[in-house]
Amino acid sequence: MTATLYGFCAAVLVGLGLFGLIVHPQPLRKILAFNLIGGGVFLLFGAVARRGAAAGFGGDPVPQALVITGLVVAFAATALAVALLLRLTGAARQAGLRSDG
Amino acid sequence: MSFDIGLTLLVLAVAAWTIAARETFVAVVGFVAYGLLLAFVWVRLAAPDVALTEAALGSGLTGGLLIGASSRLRRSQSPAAEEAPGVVLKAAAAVLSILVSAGLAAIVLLLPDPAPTLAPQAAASIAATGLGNPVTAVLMAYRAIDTLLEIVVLLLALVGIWSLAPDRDWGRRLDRRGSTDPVSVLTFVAQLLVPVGIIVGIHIFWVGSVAPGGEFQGATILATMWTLASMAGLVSAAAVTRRWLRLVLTIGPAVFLAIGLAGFALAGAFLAYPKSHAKLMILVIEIPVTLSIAATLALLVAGPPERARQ
Amino acid sequence: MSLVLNVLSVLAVCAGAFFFLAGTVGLLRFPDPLCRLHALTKADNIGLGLVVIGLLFRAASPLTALKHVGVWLLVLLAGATVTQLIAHIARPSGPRA
Amino acid sequence: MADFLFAAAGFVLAMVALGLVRVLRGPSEVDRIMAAQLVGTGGIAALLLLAEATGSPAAVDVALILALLAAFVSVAFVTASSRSEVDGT
Repeated sequence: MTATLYGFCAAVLVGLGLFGLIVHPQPLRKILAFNLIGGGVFLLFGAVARRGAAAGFGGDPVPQALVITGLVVAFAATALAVALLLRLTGAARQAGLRSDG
Repeated sequence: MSFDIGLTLLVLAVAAWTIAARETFVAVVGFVAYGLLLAFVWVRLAAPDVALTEAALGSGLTGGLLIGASSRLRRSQSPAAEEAPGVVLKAAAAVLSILVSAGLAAIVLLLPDPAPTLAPQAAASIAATGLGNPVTAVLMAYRAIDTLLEIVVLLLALVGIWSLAPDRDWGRRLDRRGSTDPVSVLTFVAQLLVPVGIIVGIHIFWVGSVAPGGEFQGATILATMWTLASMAGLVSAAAVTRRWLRLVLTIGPAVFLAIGLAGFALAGAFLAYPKSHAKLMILVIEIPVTLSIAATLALLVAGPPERARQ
Repeated sequence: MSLVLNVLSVLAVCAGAFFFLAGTVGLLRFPDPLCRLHALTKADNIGLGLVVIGLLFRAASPLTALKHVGVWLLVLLAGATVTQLIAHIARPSGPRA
Repeated sequence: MADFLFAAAGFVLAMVALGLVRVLRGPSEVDRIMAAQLVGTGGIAALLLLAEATGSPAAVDVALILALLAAFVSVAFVTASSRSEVDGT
């Protein structure tokens, strides 16, 4: 029951993130929205893991381990995206406005 | 149950507001709160290991990264780049998002009832390794190859970030949030927190073999402490060309790979551990891996080397 | 004996919850940022402290108790320093000497 | 007793939700960051209560991490904004 509830939560989160990803013009907001989608997908994994509780564990440890690696990789991807974005705006500023670097 | 319903509504409200907020900074603060609430959700879903990871990453490094980025972008944002999408596009996006959500919700409802589970196999790998924490057993034994590849992915992301540095800045010291801040309270808090944080990080890493915790959580805390120390100007940033830095970054995957290859000789398969020494070998892998992950995460936050901004 | 401990625990947790209520009300109702900072520190330090004390009456092991106290001390440290840092920004002229 | 602790956790979490309104309304960035700090503290208290109510000791570790990192985001905010002052507008 708890798993189903949070499964619904995950479904709505993915929808919200998708909406933000399409609608927002600023790249940083797109990165945030993408992370929201990621959170929803991880939560879906969590719901599935909770349903798979067996062998004396509160949840299936395999999806849980996948989510842990996923969280760290999602962070790395976010950091890469932010670095790209900052470099891009830096280059745009130097090209467009007068350079005061 | 009502607690869970309230928590769900809270998570959704914060997420909606992260999307709807007009200012980027507000959205970033909302996203940090969202990470905190997700840690709650993971506790409720009986996934304490994930809750630890989410708490360490979501309320620490991710928040710092995004706040830094939003404050730098605000100074250099050209208003022309912000054309709002039309009503038609918004409506289409809303319809698409609702369809996707409905589809996922239907999938959640239609999940097979005796839920398929890999827990018995994971339990078997616990027995084989002598570890007490099923998630660590999965990460280090049952699906060790995923973990190895993930660490390589982290390094690749770092290489990607470093490759963004202009040629003239390569080899300079990383411009961390320098010690230009004269407010000495910052130095004080960093001096107190960093040692405590290192102890907590090592503790979380160490209990990972028997209780929730492990190398990712511990490494994230260590990386946050490093970032905090450099934000306060306690440690000076290293140039990315330094040999010791490269060594710390690569020693984890190198040891992991070496022991994995040794598995062919010792136990007959890649990443297989000999039965008698499984726990010891996992520990031998985990220590350098933790150091490497911590260094990689901290450098990911630091970004590409660039000139000091004066 | 355990009844007394339970009662003490309930009292302390209730008092802590009250301080969180007070802090939140202050955060919402007080007129300017520095007043709100004041409300915030009350909630931080006393509310959490009382909750921790309440839970200490029920602590299963010394390590758990130590962790609870550690959590409180860390939050005290963070609250004391961060509010000061933030107050520097909230008041553009900086602190009065 | 567990029910009481559960209810207390829910109450503190509700206070956190109200505090989020301040993050929403602002008006200044300082208000937002401060409210985020309160959200963190309330979250820590709720987690400790939840850990005791449901008997999951790992939640105490989660609270410990949150307490350790409570200062981090605010420090990042302060350094970022003092940097933007140094850089000039």
